[in-house]
Amino acid sequence: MQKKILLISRHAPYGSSTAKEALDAALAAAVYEQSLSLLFMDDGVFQLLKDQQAQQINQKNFSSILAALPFYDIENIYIHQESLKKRIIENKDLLIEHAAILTNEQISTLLNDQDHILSF
Amino acid sequence: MIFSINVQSPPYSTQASYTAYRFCKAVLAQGHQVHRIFFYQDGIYCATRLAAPPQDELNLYDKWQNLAKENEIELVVCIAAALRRGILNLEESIRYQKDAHNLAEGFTLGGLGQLIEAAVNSDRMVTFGN
Amino acid sequence: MFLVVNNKQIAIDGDGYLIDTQQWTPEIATAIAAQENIQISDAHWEIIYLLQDFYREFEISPAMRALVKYTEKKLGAHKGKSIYLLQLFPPSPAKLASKIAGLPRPANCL
Amino acid sequence: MSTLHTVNKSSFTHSTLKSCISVCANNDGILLLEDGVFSALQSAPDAEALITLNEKGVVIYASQDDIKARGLEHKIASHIQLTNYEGFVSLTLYHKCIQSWY
Repeated sequence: MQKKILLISRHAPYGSSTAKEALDAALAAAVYEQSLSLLFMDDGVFQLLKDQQAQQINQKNFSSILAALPFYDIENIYIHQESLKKRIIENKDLLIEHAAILTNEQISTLLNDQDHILSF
Repeated sequence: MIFSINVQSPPYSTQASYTAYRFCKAVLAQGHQVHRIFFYQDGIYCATRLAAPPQDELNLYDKWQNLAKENEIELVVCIAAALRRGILNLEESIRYQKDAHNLAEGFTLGGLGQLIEAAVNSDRMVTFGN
Repeated sequence: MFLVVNNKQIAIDGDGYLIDTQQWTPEIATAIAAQENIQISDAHWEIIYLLQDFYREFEISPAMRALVKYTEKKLGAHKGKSIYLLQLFPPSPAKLASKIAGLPRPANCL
Repeated sequence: MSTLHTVNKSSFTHSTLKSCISVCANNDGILLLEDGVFSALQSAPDAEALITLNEKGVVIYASQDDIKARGLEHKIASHIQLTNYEGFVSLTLYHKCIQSWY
Protein backbone atom coordinates (compact mmCIF):
# COMPACT_ATOMS: atom_id res chain seq x y z
CA MET A 1 0.00 0.00 0.00
CA GLN A 2 1.47 3.35 -1.03
CA LYS A 3 0.92 6.28 1.28
CA LYS A 4 1.93 9.88 0.87
CA ILE A 5 4.56 10.58 3.47
CA LEU A 6 6.31 13.91 3.89
CA LEU A 7 9.47 14.17 5.97
CA ILE A 8 10.11 17.69 7.23
CA SER A 9 13.71 18.54 8.09
CA ARG A 10 14.05 21.82 9.99
CA HIS A 11 17.37 21.57 11.76
CA ALA A 12 20.84 22.71 10.78
CA PRO A 13 23.46 20.14 9.88
CA TYR A 14 26.46 19.13 12.05
CA GLY A 15 25.70 20.99 15.31
CA SER A 16 23.19 18.33 16.29
CA SER A 17 22.43 14.90 14.90
CA THR A 18 18.81 15.71 14.05
CA ALA A 19 19.41 16.66 10.41
CA LYS A 20 21.57 13.59 9.79
CA GLU A 21 19.11 11.22 11.42
CA ALA A 22 16.28 12.80 9.44
CA LEU A 23 18.12 11.98 6.20
CA ASP A 24 18.84 8.45 7.42
CA ALA A 25 15.11 7.98 7.96
CA ALA A 26 14.43 9.28 4.45
CA LEU A 27 16.90 6.78 2.98
CA ALA A 28 15.25 3.97 4.93
CA ALA A 29 12.02 4.56 3.07
CA ALA A 30 13.66 3.12 -0.03
CA VAL A 31 14.65 -0.02 1.87
CA TYR A 32 11.00 -0.46 2.66
CA GLU A 33 10.17 0.31 -0.98
CA GLN A 34 8.10 3.36 -0.15
CA SER A 35 8.56 6.72 -1.73
CA LEU A 36 8.46 9.81 0.33
CA SER A 37 8.92 13.50 -0.18
CA LEU A 38 11.29 15.77 1.67
CA LEU A 39 10.74 19.35 2.79
CA PHE A 40 13.61 21.51 4.00
CA MET A 41 12.69 24.56 6.03
CA ASP A 42 14.01 26.84 8.80
CA ASP A 43 17.67 26.05 9.57
CA GLY A 44 17.20 22.80 7.64
CA VAL A 45 17.93 24.75 4.44
CA PHE A 46 21.55 25.12 5.62
CA GLN A 47 21.95 21.42 4.78
CA LEU A 48 21.63 22.36 1.13
CA LEU A 49 24.56 24.77 0.88
CA LYS A 50 27.39 24.07 -1.53
CA ASP A 51 31.05 23.86 -0.51
CA GLN A 52 30.56 21.89 2.70
CA GLN A 53 33.81 20.44 4.07
CA ALA A 54 32.57 18.38 6.96
CA GLN A 55 35.81 16.43 7.16
CA GLN A 56 37.13 19.51 9.04
CA ILE A 57 34.99 18.45 11.98
CA ASN A 58 35.17 14.72 11.31
CA GLN A 59 31.67 14.35 9.98
CA LYS A 60 30.18 13.13 6.75
CA ASN A 61 29.22 15.71 4.16
CA PHE A 62 25.52 16.35 3.76
CA SER A 63 26.29 17.21 0.18
CA SER A 64 27.39 13.61 -0.48
CA ILE A 65 24.38 12.04 1.16
CA LEU A 66 21.97 14.45 -0.51
CA ALA A 67 23.49 13.56 -3.86
CA ALA A 68 22.52 9.93 -3.21
CA LEU A 69 18.81 10.75 -2.86
CA PRO A 70 17.94 9.95 -6.51
CA PHE A 71 19.04 6.36 -5.84
CA TYR A 72 16.74 6.09 -2.83
CA ASP A 73 13.30 6.71 -4.29
CA ILE A 74 12.88 10.15 -2.83
CA GLU A 75 9.94 11.33 -4.83
CA ASN A 76 9.98 15.09 -4.42
CA ILE A 77 12.24 17.57 -2.76
CA TYR A 78 10.76 20.84 -1.56
CA ILE A 79 12.38 23.91 -0.04
CA HIS A 80 10.63 26.66 1.92
CA GLN A 81 11.13 29.92 0.06
CA GLU A 82 10.86 32.18 3.10
CA SER A 83 13.52 30.19 4.96
CA LEU A 84 15.91 30.77 2.04
CA LYS A 85 15.02 34.44 1.82
CA LYS A 86 15.56 35.08 5.53
CA ARG A 87 19.02 33.53 5.29
CA ILE A 88 19.82 35.27 2.00
CA ILE A 89 20.47 31.95 0.27
CA GLU A 90 20.08 32.08 -3.49
CA ASN A 91 19.47 29.30 -5.99
CA LYS A 92 23.10 29.32 -7.05
CA ASP A 93 24.15 28.53 -3.45
CA LEU A 94 22.14 25.30 -3.40
CA LEU A 95 23.40 21.77 -4.03
CA ILE A 96 20.09 20.45 -5.22
CA GLU A 97 18.91 21.64 -8.59
CA HIS A 98 15.65 19.82 -9.01
CA ALA A 99 13.92 20.94 -5.84
CA ALA A 100 10.68 22.88 -5.90
CA ILE A 101 10.80 26.12 -3.94
CA LEU A 102 7.48 26.67 -2.23
CA THR A 103 5.67 29.66 -0.75
CA ASN A 104 3.95 29.53 2.65
CA GLU A 105 0.59 28.88 1.00
CA GLN A 106 1.99 26.07 -1.13
CA ILE A 107 3.43 24.45 1.98
CA SER A 108 0.09 24.68 3.79
CA THR A 109 -1.45 22.85 0.85
CA LEU A 110 1.38 20.33 0.74
CA LEU A 111 0.99 19.43 4.43
CA ASN A 112 -2.73 18.91 4.06
CA ASP A 113 -2.21 16.67 1.04
CA GLN A 114 -0.24 14.01 2.98
CA ASP A 115 -1.22 10.80 4.71
CA HIS A 116 1.55 11.25 7.26
CA ILE A 117 4.18 13.74 8.29
CA LEU A 118 7.47 12.67 9.83
CA SER A 119 8.75 15.64 11.82
CA PHE A 120 12.44 16.31 12.34
CA MET B 1 -7.99 3.94 14.69
CA ILE B 2 -4.42 2.67 14.53
CA PHE B 3 -1.71 4.95 15.90
CA SER B 4 2.06 4.80 15.72
CA ILE B 5 4.33 6.99 17.77
CA ASN B 6 7.81 8.27 16.99
CA VAL B 7 9.68 9.17 20.19
CA GLN B 8 12.81 11.19 19.40
CA SER B 9 13.40 12.84 22.76
CA PRO B 10 15.42 11.59 25.73
CA PRO B 11 13.66 10.29 28.87
CA TYR B 12 15.04 12.71 31.45
CA SER B 13 16.65 15.82 29.98
CA THR B 14 13.48 16.98 28.26
CA GLN B 15 9.76 16.57 28.89
CA ALA B 16 8.79 15.33 25.43
CA SER B 17 9.11 11.58 25.95
CA TYR B 18 6.86 11.87 29.01
CA THR B 19 4.36 13.72 26.82
CA ALA B 20 4.61 10.85 24.34
CA TYR B 21 3.90 8.38 27.14
CA ARG B 22 0.86 10.33 28.36
CA PHE B 23 -0.39 10.56 24.78
CA CYS B 24 -0.08 6.78 24.31
CA LYS B 25 -1.99 6.16 27.54
CA ALA B 26 -4.78 8.45 26.34
CA VAL B 27 -4.90 6.78 22.91
CA LEU B 28 -5.34 3.38 24.56
CA ALA B 29 -7.86 4.70 27.11
CA GLN B 30 -10.05 5.80 24.21
CA GLY B 31 -10.01 2.30 22.78
CA HIS B 32 -7.66 2.93 19.88
CA GLN B 33 -4.80 0.67 18.90
CA VAL B 34 -1.11 1.53 19.16
CA HIS B 35 0.61 -0.39 16.39
CA ARG B 36 4.17 0.54 17.30
CA ILE B 37 6.16 2.94 19.41
CA PHE B 38 9.41 3.68 17.61
CA PHE B 39 12.31 5.18 19.56
CA TYR B 40 14.72 7.22 17.48
CA GLN B 41 17.44 9.83 18.03
CA ASP B 42 17.88 10.46 21.78
CA GLY B 43 14.56 8.68 22.36
CA ILE B 44 16.50 5.43 22.39
CA TYR B 45 17.76 6.26 25.89
CA CYS B 46 14.27 5.31 27.12
CA ALA B 47 15.36 1.71 26.52
CA THR B 48 18.27 1.50 28.96
CA ARG B 49 17.84 -0.91 31.84
CA LEU B 50 20.58 0.81 33.82
CA ALA B 51 18.85 4.09 34.70
CA ALA B 52 18.22 4.45 38.43
CA PRO B 53 16.11 7.52 39.15
CA PRO B 54 15.44 8.43 42.83
CA GLN B 55 12.40 6.66 44.35
CA ASP B 56 10.41 9.87 44.67
CA GLU B 57 10.80 10.86 41.01
CA LEU B 58 9.11 9.78 37.83
CA ASN B 59 10.44 6.46 36.54
CA LEU B 60 9.60 6.73 32.87
CA TYR B 61 11.71 3.66 32.05
CA ASP B 62 9.40 1.44 34.11
CA LYS B 63 6.36 3.18 32.72
CA TRP B 64 7.26 2.40 29.11
CA GLN B 65 7.92 -1.23 30.00
CA ASN B 66 4.64 -1.59 31.86
CA LEU B 67 2.74 0.08 29.05
CA ALA B 68 4.20 -2.41 26.59
CA LYS B 69 3.56 -5.39 28.84
CA GLU B 70 -0.02 -4.49 29.75
CA ASN B 71 -1.06 -3.64 26.21
CA GLU B 72 1.16 -5.90 24.14
CA ILE B 73 2.64 -2.98 22.26
CA GLU B 74 5.81 -3.22 20.22
CA LEU B 75 8.55 -0.93 21.55
CA VAL B 76 11.07 -0.76 18.73
CA VAL B 77 14.40 0.96 19.21
CA CYS B 78 16.24 2.13 16.10
CA ILE B 79 19.32 -0.04 15.92
CA ALA B 80 21.46 2.52 14.09
CA ALA B 81 20.69 5.22 16.68
CA ALA B 82 21.12 2.78 19.58
CA LEU B 83 24.49 1.37 18.53
CA ARG B 84 25.90 4.87 18.10
CA ARG B 85 24.75 5.83 21.61
CA GLY B 86 25.61 2.63 23.45
CA ILE B 87 22.31 0.82 23.87
CA LEU B 88 22.86 -2.84 22.96
CA ASN B 89 21.10 -6.14 23.37
CA LEU B 90 22.95 -9.38 24.01
CA GLU B 91 23.23 -10.24 20.33
CA GLU B 92 24.73 -6.88 19.35
CA SER B 93 27.12 -6.95 22.31
CA ILE B 94 28.51 -10.21 20.93
CA ARG B 95 28.62 -8.91 17.36
CA TYR B 96 30.61 -5.84 18.39
CA GLN B 97 32.61 -7.62 21.07
CA LYS B 98 31.39 -5.47 23.97
CA ASP B 99 31.53 -6.63 27.57
CA ALA B 100 27.94 -5.74 28.49
CA HIS B 101 24.45 -5.18 27.14
CA ASN B 102 21.75 -2.89 28.49
CA LEU B 103 18.56 -3.02 26.42
CA ALA B 104 15.61 -3.21 28.82
CA GLU B 105 13.01 -5.95 28.63
CA GLY B 106 10.07 -5.16 26.40
CA PHE B 107 12.19 -3.26 23.88
CA THR B 108 13.52 -4.72 20.64
CA LEU B 109 16.12 -3.37 18.24
CA GLY B 110 14.86 -2.77 14.73
CA GLY B 111 15.78 -1.03 11.50
CA LEU B 112 14.62 2.42 10.48
CA GLY B 113 12.44 0.74 7.90
CA GLN B 114 10.13 -0.10 10.80
CA LEU B 115 9.44 3.60 11.27
CA ILE B 116 8.34 3.80 7.66
CA GLU B 117 6.38 0.55 7.94
CA ALA B 118 4.63 1.96 11.02
CA ALA B 119 3.57 5.02 9.04
CA VAL B 120 2.30 2.89 6.17
CA ASN B 121 0.25 0.64 8.43
CA SER B 122 -1.20 3.26 10.76
CA ASP B 123 -3.95 5.84 10.45
CA ARG B 124 -2.07 8.34 12.55
CA MET B 125 1.61 8.97 13.10
CA VAL B 126 2.64 11.35 15.87
CA THR B 127 6.21 12.54 16.49
CA PHE B 128 7.52 13.70 19.85
CA GLY B 129 10.83 15.50 19.63
CA ASN B 130 12.78 18.22 21.31
CA MET C 1 38.42 -11.99 15.58
CA PHE C 2 40.94 -12.16 12.78
CA LEU C 3 41.32 -13.11 9.19
CA VAL C 4 44.77 -14.27 8.14
CA VAL C 5 45.89 -12.89 4.78
CA ASN C 6 49.51 -13.22 3.61
CA ASN C 7 50.48 -14.26 7.14
CA LYS C 8 49.03 -11.02 8.52
CA GLN C 9 46.18 -10.83 11.02
CA ILE C 10 43.36 -8.58 9.83
CA ALA C 11 40.80 -7.59 12.51
CA ILE C 12 37.16 -8.29 11.64
CA ASP C 13 33.94 -8.00 13.63
CA GLY C 14 31.60 -10.82 14.53
CA ASP C 15 29.99 -10.71 11.07
CA GLY C 16 33.25 -10.59 9.17
CA TYR C 17 33.32 -6.86 8.34
CA LEU C 18 36.72 -5.19 8.45
CA ILE C 19 37.25 -3.21 11.66
CA ASP C 20 39.63 -0.83 9.87
CA THR C 21 38.25 -0.30 6.38
CA GLN C 22 41.50 1.45 5.37
CA GLN C 23 43.25 -1.93 5.42
CA TRP C 24 41.30 -3.24 2.43
CA THR C 25 43.26 -4.89 -0.39
CA PRO C 26 42.07 -7.15 -3.22
CA GLU C 27 43.72 -10.09 -1.38
CA ILE C 28 41.65 -9.34 1.72
CA ALA C 29 38.55 -9.16 -0.47
CA THR C 30 39.33 -12.59 -1.84
CA ALA C 31 39.76 -13.95 1.68
CA ILE C 32 36.49 -12.42 2.95
CA ALA C 33 34.69 -13.76 -0.11
CA ALA C 34 36.13 -17.23 0.44
CA GLN C 35 34.62 -17.22 3.94
CA GLU C 36 31.27 -16.52 2.31
CA ASN C 37 31.85 -19.32 -0.21
CA ILE C 38 32.24 -16.89 -3.08
CA GLN C 39 34.98 -17.25 -5.61
CA ILE C 40 35.57 -13.80 -7.04
CA SER C 41 35.27 -13.51 -10.82
CA ASP C 42 35.59 -10.46 -13.06
CA ALA C 43 31.85 -9.94 -12.72
CA HIS C 44 32.28 -9.78 -8.92
CA TRP C 45 35.17 -7.34 -9.14
CA GLU C 46 33.08 -5.07 -11.34
CA ILE C 47 30.44 -4.79 -8.61
CA ILE C 48 33.02 -4.53 -5.81
CA TYR C 49 34.72 -1.56 -7.47
CA LEU C 50 31.32 -0.09 -8.28
CA LEU C 51 30.42 -0.20 -4.58
CA GLN C 52 33.66 1.52 -3.68
CA ASP C 53 32.83 4.24 -6.22
CA PHE C 54 29.39 4.60 -4.63
CA TYR C 55 30.99 4.99 -1.22
CA ARG C 56 33.48 7.59 -2.46
CA GLU C 57 30.72 9.56 -4.13
CA PHE C 58 28.06 9.45 -1.40
CA GLU C 59 29.93 8.49 1.82
CA ILE C 60 27.46 5.69 2.59
CA SER C 61 27.18 1.99 1.84
CA PRO C 62 24.18 1.54 -0.45
CA ALA C 63 21.01 -0.26 0.51
CA MET C 64 19.88 -2.91 -1.98
CA ARG C 65 17.57 -0.72 -4.01
CA ALA C 66 20.14 2.04 -4.28
CA LEU C 67 22.76 -0.49 -5.36
CA VAL C 68 20.47 -1.79 -8.11
CA LYS C 69 19.76 1.71 -9.38
CA TYR C 70 23.41 2.72 -9.26
CA THR C 71 24.44 -0.45 -11.10
CA GLU C 72 21.82 0.27 -13.72
CA LYS C 73 23.19 3.78 -14.18
CA LYS C 74 26.84 2.73 -14.38
CA LEU C 75 26.74 -0.71 -16.01
CA GLY C 76 23.47 -0.69 -17.89
CA ALA C 77 20.02 -2.15 -17.48
CA HIS C 78 21.03 -5.80 -17.99
CA LYS C 79 23.21 -5.70 -14.85
CA GLY C 80 21.11 -3.21 -12.88
CA LYS C 81 18.73 -5.91 -11.69
CA SER C 82 18.29 -7.53 -8.27
CA ILE C 83 18.50 -10.98 -9.83
CA TYR C 84 21.89 -10.29 -11.41
CA LEU C 85 23.33 -9.07 -8.09
CA LEU C 86 21.69 -11.92 -6.19
CA GLN C 87 23.39 -14.47 -8.41
CA LEU C 88 26.77 -12.91 -7.67
CA PHE C 89 26.31 -12.25 -3.95
CA PRO C 90 23.62 -14.54 -2.55
CA PRO C 91 21.53 -14.15 -0.46
CA SER C 92 21.98 -10.50 0.42
CA PRO C 93 24.00 -8.56 -2.19
CA ALA C 94 24.16 -5.11 -0.51
CA LYS C 95 25.43 -6.60 2.76
CA LEU C 96 27.76 -9.14 1.27
CA ALA C 97 29.28 -7.03 -1.46
CA SER C 98 29.86 -4.18 1.05
CA LYS C 99 31.66 -6.62 3.31
CA ILE C 100 33.91 -7.88 0.51
CA ALA C 101 34.50 -4.34 -0.78
CA GLY C 102 35.72 -3.29 2.65
CA LEU C 103 32.91 -0.79 3.28
CA PRO C 104 31.06 -0.23 6.54
CA ARG C 105 27.96 -2.35 7.02
CA PRO C 106 24.93 -0.76 5.29
CA ALA C 107 22.88 1.15 7.88
CA ASN C 108 19.85 -0.45 9.47
CA CYS C 109 20.81 -3.99 8.68
CA LEU C 110 20.06 -6.43 11.43
CA MET D 1 -7.97 17.63 5.14
CA SER D 2 -6.18 19.58 7.80
CA THR D 3 -3.10 19.43 9.98
CA LEU D 4 -2.58 19.58 13.72
CA HIS D 5 0.57 21.48 14.62
CA THR D 6 2.14 20.81 17.98
CA VAL D 7 4.69 23.31 19.29
CA ASN D 8 6.79 22.59 22.38
CA LYS D 9 9.17 25.55 22.37
CA SER D 10 8.69 28.92 24.04
CA SER D 11 8.33 31.77 21.55
CA PHE D 12 10.37 33.93 23.95
CA THR D 13 13.51 32.02 22.95
CA HIS D 14 12.68 30.17 19.72
CA SER D 15 11.22 31.04 16.33
CA THR D 16 9.54 27.62 16.14
CA LEU D 17 6.01 28.98 16.63
CA LYS D 18 6.64 31.73 14.07
CA SER D 19 7.55 29.08 11.48
CA CYS D 20 4.46 27.08 12.35
CA ILE D 21 2.24 30.14 12.00
CA SER D 22 3.72 30.97 8.60
CA VAL D 23 2.50 27.73 7.02
CA CYS D 24 -0.65 27.16 9.05
CA ALA D 25 -3.79 26.74 6.92
CA ASN D 26 -7.17 28.12 7.94
CA ASN D 27 -8.64 24.79 9.00
CA ASP D 28 -5.57 23.66 10.91
CA GLY D 29 -5.18 23.56 14.67
CA ILE D 30 -2.24 24.47 16.89
CA LEU D 31 -1.54 22.75 20.19
CA LEU D 32 0.96 24.34 22.57
CA LEU D 33 2.75 21.75 24.68
CA GLU D 34 5.52 21.68 27.29
CA ASP D 35 7.49 24.97 27.06
CA GLY D 36 5.29 25.83 24.09
CA VAL D 37 2.63 26.94 26.58
CA PHE D 38 4.65 30.08 27.36
CA SER D 39 3.51 31.24 23.92
CA ALA D 40 -0.04 31.30 25.30
CA LEU D 41 0.82 34.34 27.43
CA GLN D 42 -0.61 37.67 26.31
CA SER D 43 2.91 39.06 26.45
CA ALA D 44 4.39 36.35 24.18
CA PRO D 45 6.20 37.52 21.01
CA ASP D 46 3.74 35.94 18.59
CA ALA D 47 0.60 36.61 20.64
CA GLU D 48 -0.93 38.91 18.04
CA ALA D 49 -0.19 36.56 15.17
CA LEU D 50 -2.02 33.85 17.12
CA ILE D 51 -5.04 36.11 17.56
CA THR D 52 -5.07 36.86 13.83
CA LEU D 53 -4.89 33.14 13.02
CA ASN D 54 -7.62 32.42 15.51
CA GLU D 55 -9.87 34.95 13.77
CA LYS D 56 -9.27 33.10 10.50
CA GLY D 57 -10.53 29.87 12.03
CA VAL D 58 -7.43 28.25 13.48
CA VAL D 59 -8.14 27.11 17.02
CA ILE D 60 -5.21 27.48 19.42
CA TYR D 61 -5.07 24.88 22.17
CA ALA D 62 -2.71 24.60 25.10
CA SER D 63 -2.00 21.67 27.38
CA GLN D 64 -3.78 22.27 30.66
CA ASP D 65 -1.30 20.24 32.72
CA ASP D 66 1.64 22.11 31.24
CA ILE D 67 -0.07 25.47 31.87
CA LYS D 68 -0.84 24.60 35.49
CA ALA D 69 2.58 23.09 36.12
CA ARG D 70 4.18 26.38 35.14
CA GLY D 71 1.83 28.59 37.17
CA LEU D 72 0.31 30.21 34.08
CA GLU D 73 -3.34 29.39 34.63
CA HIS D 74 -4.46 32.98 35.15
CA LYS D 75 -2.08 34.58 32.72
CA ILE D 76 -2.96 33.12 29.34
CA ALA D 77 -4.68 34.94 26.48
CA SER D 78 -8.46 34.60 26.43
CA HIS D 79 -8.77 32.94 23.00
CA ILE D 80 -6.55 30.00 24.00
CA GLN D 81 -8.46 26.79 24.68
CA LEU D 82 -7.17 24.47 27.36
CA THR D 83 -7.10 20.77 26.66
CA ASN D 84 -6.03 17.53 28.33
CA TYR D 85 -4.50 14.41 26.77
CA GLU D 86 -7.91 13.06 25.86
CA GLY D 87 -8.46 16.27 23.93
CA PHE D 88 -5.04 15.90 22.33
CA VAL D 89 -6.02 12.47 21.00
CA SER D 90 -9.31 13.85 19.68
CA LEU D 91 -7.43 16.60 17.89
CA THR D 92 -5.19 14.05 16.15
CA LEU D 93 -8.32 12.24 15.00
CA TYR D 94 -10.00 15.39 13.73
CA HIS D 95 -6.90 16.61 11.87
CA LYS D 96 -5.40 13.95 9.65
CA CYS D 97 -1.71 14.89 9.71
CA ILE D 98 0.32 15.90 12.71
CA GLN D 99 3.37 18.12 12.33
CA SER D 100 5.39 18.49 15.47
CA TRP D 101 7.46 21.64 15.62
CA TYR D 102 10.35 21.16 17.95
